[in-house]
Amino acid sequence: MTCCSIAKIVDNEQIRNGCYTMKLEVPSIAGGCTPGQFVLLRGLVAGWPYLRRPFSIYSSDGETKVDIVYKVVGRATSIMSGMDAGEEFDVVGPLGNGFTPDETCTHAVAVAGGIGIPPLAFFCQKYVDLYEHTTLVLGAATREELLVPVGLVVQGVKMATYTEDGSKGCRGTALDGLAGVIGETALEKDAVQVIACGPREMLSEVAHLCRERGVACQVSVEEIMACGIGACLSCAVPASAGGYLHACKDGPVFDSSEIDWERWLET
Amino acid sequence: MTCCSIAKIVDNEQIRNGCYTMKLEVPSIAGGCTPGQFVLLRGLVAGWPYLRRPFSIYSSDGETKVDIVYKVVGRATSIMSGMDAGEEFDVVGPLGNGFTPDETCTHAVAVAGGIGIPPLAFFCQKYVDLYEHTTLVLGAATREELLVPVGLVVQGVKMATYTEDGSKGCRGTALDGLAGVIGETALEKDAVQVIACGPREMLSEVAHLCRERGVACQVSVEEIMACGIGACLSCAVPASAGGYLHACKDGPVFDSSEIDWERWLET
Amino acid sequence: MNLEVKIGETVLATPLVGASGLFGYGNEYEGLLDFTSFGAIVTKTVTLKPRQGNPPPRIVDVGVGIINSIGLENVGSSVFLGEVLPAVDIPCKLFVSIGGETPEEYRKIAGLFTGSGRVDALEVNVSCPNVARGGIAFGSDPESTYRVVEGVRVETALPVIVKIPPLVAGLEEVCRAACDAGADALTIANTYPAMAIDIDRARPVLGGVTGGLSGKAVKSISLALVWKAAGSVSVPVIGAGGIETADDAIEFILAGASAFQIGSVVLRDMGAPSTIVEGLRTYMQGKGYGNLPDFKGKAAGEEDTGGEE
Amino acid sequence: MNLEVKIGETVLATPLVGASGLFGYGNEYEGLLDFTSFGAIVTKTVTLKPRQGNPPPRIVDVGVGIINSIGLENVGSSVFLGEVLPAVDIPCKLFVSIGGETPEEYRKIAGLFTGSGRVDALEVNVSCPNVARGGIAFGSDPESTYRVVEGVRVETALPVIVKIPPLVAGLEEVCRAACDAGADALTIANTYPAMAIDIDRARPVLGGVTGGLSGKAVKSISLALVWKAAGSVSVPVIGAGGIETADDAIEFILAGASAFQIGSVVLRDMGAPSTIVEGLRTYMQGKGYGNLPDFKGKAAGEEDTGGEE
Ligand SMILES: Cc1cc2nc3c(=O)[nH]c(=O)nc-3n(C[C@H](O)[C@H](O)[C@H](O)COP(=O)(O)OP(=O)(O)OC[C@H]3O[C@@H](n4cnc5c(N)ncnc54)[C@H](O)[C@@H]3O)c2cc1C
Ligand SMILES: Cc1cc2nc3c(=O)[nH]c(=O)nc-3n(C[C@H](O)[C@H](O)[C@H](O)COP(=O)(O)OP(=O)(O)OC[C@H]3O[C@@H](n4cnc5c(N)ncnc54)[C@H](O)[C@@H]3O)c2cc1C
Ligand SMILES: Cc1cc2nc3c(=O)[nH]c(=O)nc-3n(C[C@H](O)[C@H](O)[C@H](O)COP(=O)(O)O)c2cc1C
Ligand SMILES: Cc1cc2nc3c(=O)[nH]c(=O)nc-3n(C[C@H](O)[C@H](O)[C@H](O)COP(=O)(O)O)c2cc1C
Ligand code: FES
Ligand code: FES
Repeated sequence: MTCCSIAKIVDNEQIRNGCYTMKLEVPSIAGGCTPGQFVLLRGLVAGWPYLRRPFSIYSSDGETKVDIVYKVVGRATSIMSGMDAGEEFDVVGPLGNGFTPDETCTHAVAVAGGIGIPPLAFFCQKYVDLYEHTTLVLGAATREELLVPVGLVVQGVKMATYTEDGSKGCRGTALDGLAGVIGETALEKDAVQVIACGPREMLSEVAHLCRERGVACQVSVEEIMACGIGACLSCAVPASAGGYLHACKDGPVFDSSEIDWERWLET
Repeated sequence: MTCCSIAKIVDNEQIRNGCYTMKLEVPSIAGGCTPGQFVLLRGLVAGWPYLRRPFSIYSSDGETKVDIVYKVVGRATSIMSGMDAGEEFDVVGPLGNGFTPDETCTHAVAVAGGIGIPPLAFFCQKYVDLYEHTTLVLGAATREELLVPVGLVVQGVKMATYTEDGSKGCRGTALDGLAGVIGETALEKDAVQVIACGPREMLSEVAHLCRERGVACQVSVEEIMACGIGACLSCAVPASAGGYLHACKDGPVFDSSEIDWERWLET
Repeated sequence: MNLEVKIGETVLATPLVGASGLFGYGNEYEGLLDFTSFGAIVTKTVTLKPRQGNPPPRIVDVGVGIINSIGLENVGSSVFLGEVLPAVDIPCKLFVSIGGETPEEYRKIAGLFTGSGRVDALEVNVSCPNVARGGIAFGSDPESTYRVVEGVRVETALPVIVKIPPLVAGLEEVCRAACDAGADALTIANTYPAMAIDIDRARPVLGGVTGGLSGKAVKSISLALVWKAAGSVSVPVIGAGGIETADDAIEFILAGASAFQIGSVVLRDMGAPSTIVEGLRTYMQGKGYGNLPDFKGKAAGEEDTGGEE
Repeated sequence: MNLEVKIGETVLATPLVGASGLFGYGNEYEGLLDFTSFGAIVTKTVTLKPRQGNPPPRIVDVGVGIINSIGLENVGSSVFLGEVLPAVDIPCKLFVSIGGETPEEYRKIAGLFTGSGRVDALEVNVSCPNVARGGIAFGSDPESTYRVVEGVRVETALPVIVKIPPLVAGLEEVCRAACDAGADALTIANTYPAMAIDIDRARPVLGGVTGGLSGKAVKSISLALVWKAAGSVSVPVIGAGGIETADDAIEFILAGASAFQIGSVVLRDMGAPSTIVEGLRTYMQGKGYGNLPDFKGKAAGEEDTGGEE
């Protein structure tokens, strides 16, 4: 159940330049979160901006601890990168709807672009046993930008790495990776479930490809948030049915067909 | 010469509950400041309020270091109380006009109420040799509120302590102390110079007493400041000639007759 | 100690009111907020027909506050009445904020909501763009304000609160127009027109281009507006804008506000409502005040020599 | 790279202007500020007769900015002309801010300052209380603005800049009135009427009761006003309010400002002028802009779907 509590930093470590994993002690959330859900954090330090900031849950020990993975992009994340074990956040969570695993599928393909890895890693960790094959496609521009958090290797999950310059893994994008995997499986489209998280443009391409191939696809999206619970109507995402969905409450995981990608990319 | 530079904390120590001395390394100021002058500080830490804060110089080694004594009363001073050696301020100073010692006098009486001690201590330290007798009258409500910064004892300066409840020194106020000293000296009024710093009400009473006795009196006053250099006209002090003086530029040390005390107390 | 406030004939248990647009339609924060600290919650502004609202991004954090450009997204009066309202279950009063594009629309929607049972007061959001006058807010001149409120008054016996936009040259006249038309109380003020520009992309950050600033940044401006308004009308004034602490709330009451709204602060701190009400109690205890009128407007009466420069 | 801006026939070396009231009469910051970063400094507002100003306290720190209530203290036109002006020695342009209680006073003082040699432009502070109209600022309605500016225009060949108060319902009309009366440029905006209350003493903090809010808090509101004004007049707009960094300044230029003023930030950071001008250069270099018109107003042109809520 969603609640508002205090999260204490257990560990805050740089994975690579500008990207960190943070372990938080927060039993109220660790106890009952599912992959795709997120938390809203406000650092209890001077200088924090006005609003909380949303972060997907990267993993949870199911009891007291939750991990997130974050990239420094602005004020809040830069403050976070300087925080130490013992420091605290005011936290709200778990929030939103997570991924819905489809047990009728034999194959799960998780496609991560850039900092999109956290919810997908949690998905793989939690649901690997539901599928015969689980593949995690990681894409980035270069080897340096590839994000592979410590402890990411999950038994039974196949990792497929793509870099645009070929400096690590295969040359290409996460989308090429997805196309490869979907093609390679040579299976009934109903047997494959795609889940994805990453930049909006990438998600749109993934959605497009899946629609073309008739493969089901769930995406975890990002939109600027304030309340996180559907009260303020800030986090509007253009809906294919017209009007807007709200990322915090209707999402952040959506069936990719629910979103009007064209309208969203224009904003 | 006034300039804007960086001051590094060398030491920050509690003297008594809520009162601190802070030693700052700031050669540009230490080199050329006189008693009664002040500095404007802005802590280079998140959470500092909008404006700088003024503090009188308590002592200076004449080369690199300057000390201040401050009392925690609000946001800035409370942040200061938590700062450590090595942390920095953006500082402007030395600012304002200091005390003018009158060498024709044989007696100097410095009257300090509450947190008024710093500029007077600096005066006594610097000018003790100019007078035959220098007396520093300290007043407070109780023994606990009496402020006697470490290192205050200056050779040749007589200390007279007054508490309203008699818990330390004589029973009475700093004003009683002053009356005592002025009476006791039994000297020509021209032989005595009074300087004072403390709460506005006390200064007004000191000014009144000195006028009655015909004794010259300089006071160091406080008014909310912004620029510190006479540009913004924030620090208005009602002038006996009508209109306003400006504490930062015309003061903070004034001849007590320049101030329209009645008008000032009304504000 | 008694924290009660009367708005029209409605009695609020405390002077703390949840501002429109931050608390959905009433139920969203169930289990998360201490509703017993609230005197009332104001719903998101409801219009006759549903509105989709503005394209994203709809909110931007400017450090000292936030700028929102939701675009009055709401479910519309029928869904609100048929589905939303019956489900509302909070232990404090419920005010419904209403908006429209013409005085006629305001009138109609006021009629619809009257007699629904669960609604304790109407807050008339006159910051909505007056379509007939090129989109300028109804509340920015006395005549349009009068026209809107007059219509609402005719249709309802519920307390009518008029929420005034802040960028108004003759605030007093607008307030008096609202009162002349029958307002039982005024909320002062709505958000401040503001914007942010993405300097890298050289375009406005918000999908709606401009939006409304709320939060800490606007507190001292709203306080001056409340001071001014409270001095010129006799109905209760509800202060709003940047109230984040008990001390802020007390400033508004001393300036003449009978009650106050909080909005943005809840996005940072869900404990704020209880902290504020507790702080208010502590202040009153310390000063020996038994109820709010003991210090309401106490800071008034000084001569105002001028907001320059 | 060329940072020059033309205001009337006066050419400023950079678009950074020191705001009225923060830089005294020009010389006060000698040796403390890098005046070569400035295009111009605006003096404290000067009136025909000397003014004593408001009782203290005159300024209060509200964290997100400051509220001042100086009360237009100034030495008056004769002392200014006879003693102050001849001594001014800064390596940038000098604009003199003028104020008055009647249009006639504005006219007279404009005449006095014209032909003094050292004055490069007049900034007409129409936020001064219009005594004949109960103290409402001249700039809060188009007609009084027109009357004031018209008189000044007749008396002077110097560039005339009109500084607009922010709490105006019809900002565009006031701006157009100033231009119709012959303004060469507009400064937008002055401080925002605001106040603070000492809850312990239950009275206003400022001696003048209300004052004007400046600093970080008002930036996004001023930015929206500049955006609006720049879209409705053709003379240069000088942005003001809460500009503290190069990024802030760039936002104002992208919104349509030709130049910008800084004020309160200098109270915190004397290095701000150089930092801002350097940051502006770096931005222009990065984007390949050779001069300011290359990106002035570049964020405009999007449809504004509305400042609610
Ligand atoms: C449901 C959800 C889950 C997320 N999960 C993660 C995660 O696991 N790891 C991670 O590194 N990031 C995640 N993000 C993005 C993260 O919230 C932003 O990077 C963060 O808010 C930036 O804050 P800042 O103050 O550092 O940057 P700011 O200075 O606020 O902004 C820097 C940039 O980030 C964008 N941004 C700001 N706030 C948000 C926001 N609330 N949502 C999206 N973008 C924003 C801005 O548009 C701007 O371009 C998630 C966002 C959402 C909505
Ligand atoms: C010339 C001068 C010399 C001073 N010397 C000393 C000193 O040596 N030691 C010392 O402890 N204090 C000194 N003060 C007072 C000191 O500046 C204030 O205590 C300090 O600014 C309070 O800041 P704050 O943020 O902690 O409190 P705030 O929260 O800003 O205010 C708390 C209280 O302090 C008062 N105050 C705030 N700012 C000022 C100000 N600029 N001047 C006077 N009062 C203010 C407020 O009115 C309020 O009552 C001096 C003031 C002046 C003008
Ligand atoms: C996200 C958001 C949505 C809002 N929606 C509305 C609205 O629908 N109707 C309305 O009258 N005010 C609306 N407001 C304004 C608030 O009710 C309130 O007047 C304003 O936020 C100032 O108070 P605050 O500073 O405490 O937030 C909204 C404010 C925010 C931040
Ligand atoms: C202490 C102070 C004094 C001011 N005096 C004047 C004045 O005399 N005339 C005027 O037009 N504006 C005056 N202003 C307003 C500033 O010129 C400027 O418009 C305002 O401060 C907003 O800019 P800022 O946020 O960068 O400070 C004053 C502002 C302050 C803070
Ligand atoms: S963040 Fe408030 S509705 Fe989604
Ligand atoms: S503080 Fe600016 S004039 Fe004194």
